[in-house]
Amino acid sequence: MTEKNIIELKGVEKRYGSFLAASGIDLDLRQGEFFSLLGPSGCGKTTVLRMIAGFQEPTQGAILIDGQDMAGVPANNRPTNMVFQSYAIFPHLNVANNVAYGLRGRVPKAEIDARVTEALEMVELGGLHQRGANELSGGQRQRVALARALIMRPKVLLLDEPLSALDKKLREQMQFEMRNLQQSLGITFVMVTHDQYEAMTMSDRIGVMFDGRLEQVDTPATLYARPCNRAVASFIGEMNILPATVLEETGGMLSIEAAGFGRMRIERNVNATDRARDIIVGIRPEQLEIKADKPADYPATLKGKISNVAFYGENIHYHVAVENIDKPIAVSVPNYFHTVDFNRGDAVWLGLQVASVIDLGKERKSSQREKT
Amino acid sequence: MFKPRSEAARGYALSSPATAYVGFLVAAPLVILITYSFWTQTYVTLDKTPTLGNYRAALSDPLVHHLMLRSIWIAGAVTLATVVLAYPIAYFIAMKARRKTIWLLLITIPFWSSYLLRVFAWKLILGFNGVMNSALLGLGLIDEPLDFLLYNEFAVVLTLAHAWAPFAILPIYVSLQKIDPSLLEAATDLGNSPLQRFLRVTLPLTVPGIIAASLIIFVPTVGDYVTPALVGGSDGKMIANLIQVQFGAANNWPLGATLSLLAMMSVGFVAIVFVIAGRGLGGRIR
Amino acid sequence: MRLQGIAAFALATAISTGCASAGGADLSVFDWSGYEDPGFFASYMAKYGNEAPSYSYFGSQEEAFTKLMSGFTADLAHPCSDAVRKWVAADLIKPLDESKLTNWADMLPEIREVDGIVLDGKLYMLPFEWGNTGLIYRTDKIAADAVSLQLLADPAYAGKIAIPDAASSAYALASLATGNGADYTNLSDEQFKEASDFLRAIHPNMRFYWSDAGQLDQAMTSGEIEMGWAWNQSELNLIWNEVPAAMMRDVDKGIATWVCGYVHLKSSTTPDEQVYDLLNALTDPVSGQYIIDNWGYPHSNAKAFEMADQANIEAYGFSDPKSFFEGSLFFDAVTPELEAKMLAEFERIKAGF
Amino acid sequence: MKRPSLLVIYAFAYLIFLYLPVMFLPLFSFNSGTIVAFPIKGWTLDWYRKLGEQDTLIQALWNSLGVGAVTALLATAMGLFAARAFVRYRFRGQAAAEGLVMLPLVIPGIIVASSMLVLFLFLGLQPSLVTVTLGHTFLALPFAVSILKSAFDDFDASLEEASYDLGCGVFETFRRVTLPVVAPGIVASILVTFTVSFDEFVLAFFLSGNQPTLPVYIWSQIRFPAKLPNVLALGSILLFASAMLLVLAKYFQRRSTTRDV
Repeated sequence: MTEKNIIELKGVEKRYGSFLAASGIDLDLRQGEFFSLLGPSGCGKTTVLRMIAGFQEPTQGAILIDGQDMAGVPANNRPTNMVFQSYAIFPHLNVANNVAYGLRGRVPKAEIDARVTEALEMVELGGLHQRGANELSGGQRQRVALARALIMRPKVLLLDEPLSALDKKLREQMQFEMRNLQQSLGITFVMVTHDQYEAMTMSDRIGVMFDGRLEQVDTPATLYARPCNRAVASFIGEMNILPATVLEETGGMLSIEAAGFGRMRIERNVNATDRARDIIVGIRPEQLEIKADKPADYPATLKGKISNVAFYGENIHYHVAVENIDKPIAVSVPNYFHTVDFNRGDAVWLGLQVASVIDLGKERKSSQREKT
Repeated sequence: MFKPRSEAARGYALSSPATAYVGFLVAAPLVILITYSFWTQTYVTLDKTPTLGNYRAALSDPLVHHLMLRSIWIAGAVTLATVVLAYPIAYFIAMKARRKTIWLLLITIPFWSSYLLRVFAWKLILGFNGVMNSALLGLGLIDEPLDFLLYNEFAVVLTLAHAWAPFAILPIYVSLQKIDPSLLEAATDLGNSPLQRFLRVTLPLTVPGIIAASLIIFVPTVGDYVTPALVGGSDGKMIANLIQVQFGAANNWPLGATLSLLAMMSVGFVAIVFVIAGRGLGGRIR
Repeated sequence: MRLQGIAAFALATAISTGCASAGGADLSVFDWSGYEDPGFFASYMAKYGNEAPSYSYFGSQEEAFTKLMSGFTADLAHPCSDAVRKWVAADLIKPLDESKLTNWADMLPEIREVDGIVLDGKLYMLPFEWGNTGLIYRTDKIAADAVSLQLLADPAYAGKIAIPDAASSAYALASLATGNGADYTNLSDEQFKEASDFLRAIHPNMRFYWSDAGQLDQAMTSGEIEMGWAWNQSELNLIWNEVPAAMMRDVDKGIATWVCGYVHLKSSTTPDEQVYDLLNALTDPVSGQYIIDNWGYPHSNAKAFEMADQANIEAYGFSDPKSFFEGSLFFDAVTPELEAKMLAEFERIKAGF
Repeated sequence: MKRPSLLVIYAFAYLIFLYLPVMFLPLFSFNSGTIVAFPIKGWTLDWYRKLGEQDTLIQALWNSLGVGAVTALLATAMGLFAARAFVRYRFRGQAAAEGLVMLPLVIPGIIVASSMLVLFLFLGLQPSLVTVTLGHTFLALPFAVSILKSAFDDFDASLEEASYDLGCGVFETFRRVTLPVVAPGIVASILVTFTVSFDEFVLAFFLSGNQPTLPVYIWSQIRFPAKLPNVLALGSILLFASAMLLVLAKYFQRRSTTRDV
C-alpha cells in the first residue's frame, strides 16, 4: 500500500428526483488497499460503487481515478472492472470465452489464451476452460467473475456484494482467498458489503454508510474501538448504549456521570464530532465482567438480574436487567471451561474497566437524508 | 456511447420505431372508419353530410344483434376450447417433457402450411364420406355417415381450435415455465395433493398466460370471416361476414365502417370484462 | 450471413417490382387467376417481344370493385356483364371504340347485343367468355326427369343442397323457380317477396352457401351434397374427375347465362393501341378455339366455335348457344334499388331471419 | 404414478390432432383428380412433375418468401427495441405504448386492408410487394413484441453492464451479449412473424399489385380448382422443407452455445 490516491471522490452526490441516494461523499482511496463500503441495504453504497464504475453519473461533485476526472467517461473506457452481485456470467459462453470477453479483439489471440489460462489458474479454475456457463457451481461462478475482471488488469477492482450468494463455509474460504489475491496483485479492491464481519476480516479500511452519507472511514480496529456515533457503533459489532452527562472536559479526558455506573473519567473520542453536555457512551459486551458477587477490582460496578441467556458455543451471551436502565445490558463471556454459568433470574454483578467505555458524542435524533 | 441520457428517454427512443409505426398505421384506418361512419352511401354516391343514421340503423336491427351475439358466442367457444385443449399440452411441455424445444417445434411445424389448405383438409376429415365417417362406418359404430360433423358451429370451433393452437400453447407455456419449482414444493409441503397444488398454485400463477392466450384468440376470431364461410355452413355466419358484404358486394362503406366500429367496441368491452374477471378469479383462489 | 442473403434477395425483388421492363409487360390486367394462360393472347405476345401482360388477381367481382374503389390501378379488368353498370356509375371505366375492335364483326350476334354492356349507346365491355349458372346434380342420386329447381325445397333433401353466397345469383335462382325469370332485373315488390320466400323455404335444406367453386366441387364429389346452384366450370371439373354429375340444361326448367369480358379502366396509363392489341388478341378465333378445347368455356367469337372440336362442344353442353340466349335468365345489372334490397334481404335469409 | 402417463397419452393425442389435417395435403398431392375429396381417383406424380412449369405459382412462392423474410426482420428488429424498452425502462405512457403495439391484433383485417390501401395510395405508394411487406410488418409486430418481451423478462441487466465494464461499447455489447442471450427469443420471433406473413391473405390481397403472394394465388386457385393439386404438391414440399429447416436450425442452435463470440 502506498500513500498515492488512486480514486478521489469530491463532494459526490446522486439524486433521483427528490430522493438523495448519496450526498456529500468525500473519499480518497489509496493505491493497493482493500477498501470496503459497509452499510445496511439501501444506504447508497452500491450507488457509490456504480458511480465509480461509470454506470451512474453523479449529479454533483467529481470522481477522479488515477488523477483523471471521470466526468463523461463511459463505463467501458474506465480503468475499473467489476464483479457483479449476480456475477453476470454470460450464459451463452463457456468459461474461457467468459474470461476472455474483454480482451477479444483488443489483444492477439495467443496472448489471450495465455492470459486466460493464467487468470483461471489464479482463481484455481485451471482446466475448466470448456465448461459451460450453466454447469458451474456458485463458487465457480464467483471465481469466473473474478478472473474475467482481473484479466483486464484494472487499476481498481470493484466488487458488489461478491460473496452474498455463497454459503457460509465457502464465503469464509473466499474471504481469505480474495484477501490473499489482492495482496499478491497489489491492485486496489473496492468492495460493497452489508456484512460487517466480511468487511472487518478483509479490508484495510472500511467506509460506513447510512442514509446516503459516508459516516466514518477508518481501519477495522479504529472503527471498532472509536466509532464516531451510535449508528456506526451499533452496526459494527454489538454495543450497549448508555446515556451520560459530561461534567467536565480536561485535556483529552471527559468526566462523566453514566447511567447506572455513576461517575467516571473516560477518554474523549476524537471521531465523535457532535459535542454536547448530554452524550451517550458505548460499552462492548465482551468488555464487561459478570460475577455472582460484587467484583472487588473494578472501578465501576452494577447490580442486576439475568433476563436472558444465549449459548453461542465459543461464548455465552447474557442479558442483564438493571434498575433505571430501559434496555437490558448485554454481556458476552468467553466459554473457557464453563467457569461461569448463570441462569435466568440469577442476581449478578457487572464489573467495568473505565478504559473500555467509548464516548459517542451527542445522540443524533433524526435521519440525515433530508439534508441538502 | 453508454449512458448519459435518462432511463425514460432511452425507453422512448427504443420503443418509438414500433409505436410510431403502429400508431401511424392504426390511426389512419381509425380516422377513415370514424369519418365514414358518419356519412351515407346510396349505390355509388357518397353523401358526406354528417349523420347518425348508420348507428341508428345498425343498433336497431335485430340481424346485427343476432350476428354480434353469435360472433361473440362462437369466439368465446373457440377461445374456451382452444385454451382448455392447449393447457394440458403446455403443462406437459413445461413440466414433464424432457426435450422441450423438440416439442415446441413439433407444435409449430403443422402451421407452416397454408391456412386455406388446412381448412380444406378439415373438410376431408369431417366430410360426409370423410376420414371420420369412414372410420366410424368401418368400425361398425354407425350405420350412416354423420352429417353433424361439418358445416356448423362445431366445425368452426374445431377448425379454429386447431388453427389457434400454437397461439394458446406458447403464452401458457411461458407462464408455466416461470413458476419457481420451490413454490410447488412449498404447496406439497403444506399438505396439498397434486390436484390441490395445481388448482391453488399452478393455475392461479398461469392466469396471465391464460388471459394473454385468450385475448390473442378471442379478438381476431370475432373478426374472422373466412373460416365461417368455409366450414360454417348455413348457420355459421358471423358479424364479420356482414361487414365484409358492406365493404364488398353491398358497397356500403359507411354502414360497414359503422358495423366495424360497433364490433370493435363490443369486442373491447367483452375483452375488458374478461380480463377484469380473469384477474379477479385468479386472485380469489385461495 | 444467411439472413443477410435473404434480405438482399428480398430487397432486390422489391426494387425490381418498382421498375418493370418495357414491352408487353407494360400492360397490366386485373383478372381472375388462371386467365394469364398465354394460349389466350398468343398474337399479343408475338407483337410485344414475346412478353405477356402483367396480371394481378381478384377472387370475386366485389373484391375487385372494392380494390379499384380504394384506388388500385390497372389497364384492363375482367368483370361480368351484371357489374358493368355499377362500374360505370362509379366512374371506373371508359367506353370502348368499336372501330378498333377487329373481331367485333365475328362475335356471336347474341353476345354483341347483351344487355348491360352498352350504356347510353356506348360499349363498355368487350365480351370474352360466357357460360351458364344452373342446377348441378348427382346423376346417381337424382333422375334426370325428376330434377327441378323446386326440388331444392323438398324436405327430403335437407342438408343436401348448396347455393352461392351471392345475392344476385341466389335471386336469379329464386326468380326462375318462382316463374319470374324474365323479370329478374326488375322484380316487382310482389315478385321479390315470392323469390325471398323461396329462398327462405330452401334455407333449412342448405348444407352451406358456397363461397368458392372448389368448395362446391369438393362437397359434390364426396356426396356431401346432391344438388347445387353453380357455374358450368364446376360441371366441367366434376366431369373431368369422373363424378356422376350433370347440369340441368333444360331451358324450361330454369337455367341462367352469364357473360364476362374486358373493360378499359380509367386509370389506364398504357397507350390505347397496346390495350386494343390485347383485346383483339383475346377475341381472336385462335384464342377462342384454345379456350374451348382446353378450358371447356364457350368463347364469344362465332368463328372459334366452327374451328373447335365439335365433340367437346357437345359434351360441355353449349352446342346451341341461341337457345340459352333466348330461353335462359340472363345475368344483367339489376336496378340499384333492387340490388340493395336483394343484398339486405339475402343477409337476413342466410342468418335465418 | 398414474397422472403423468395420462398426460403423455394426451400429449400424443394432441399431436395427432395437430398433424391430422396436414397429413392429407401430401396424400392429395398424389391424387390424379383435381377435386380434393374422397374417393381418390388415382395416383400420379404429375403435379410434382408439372410444378416447375407453374411460373406464376413459383413466382408467388418467391414473393411470399421474400415478403416473409423482410417482414420477419423488420418486425423482429422493431420488436427487439420496443420489447427491451418495455422490460428495461420505466417511462410515462408506457402502458399506452404497449397497448398501442398490440392493436393490430384487434382491428378486423378487411378494415386495416382497405384503409391501408387508401393510405398508401395517398402517400404515393403503388400496391406492390413493398406495400404488402409494410402491411405485414404492422400485423406481425404484436407477435414479435410479445415474444421478445418474455425473452427480455429473463434477461439479467447486469450482463450488459458487465460487458460495458469489460470495455465494450453499446454496439459491441449488443452484438456480443444482448443478441446471443436473447437469441432463442429472436429465433422464435422470426419464425412466428415469418409464419404470420407467409400465411396472411386479406392484407396481401389488397396491397399486392401484379405480384401475388402465395395465399393470394391459392385463394384464386380455390375458385378455379384445376391447379389446386399443384398447390397441394407445393404445400407438401414446403411442409417437408420447413420441417428440415427447423431441424437444421435446432442443430445450429445447439452448436452455437460453444462458439467464440
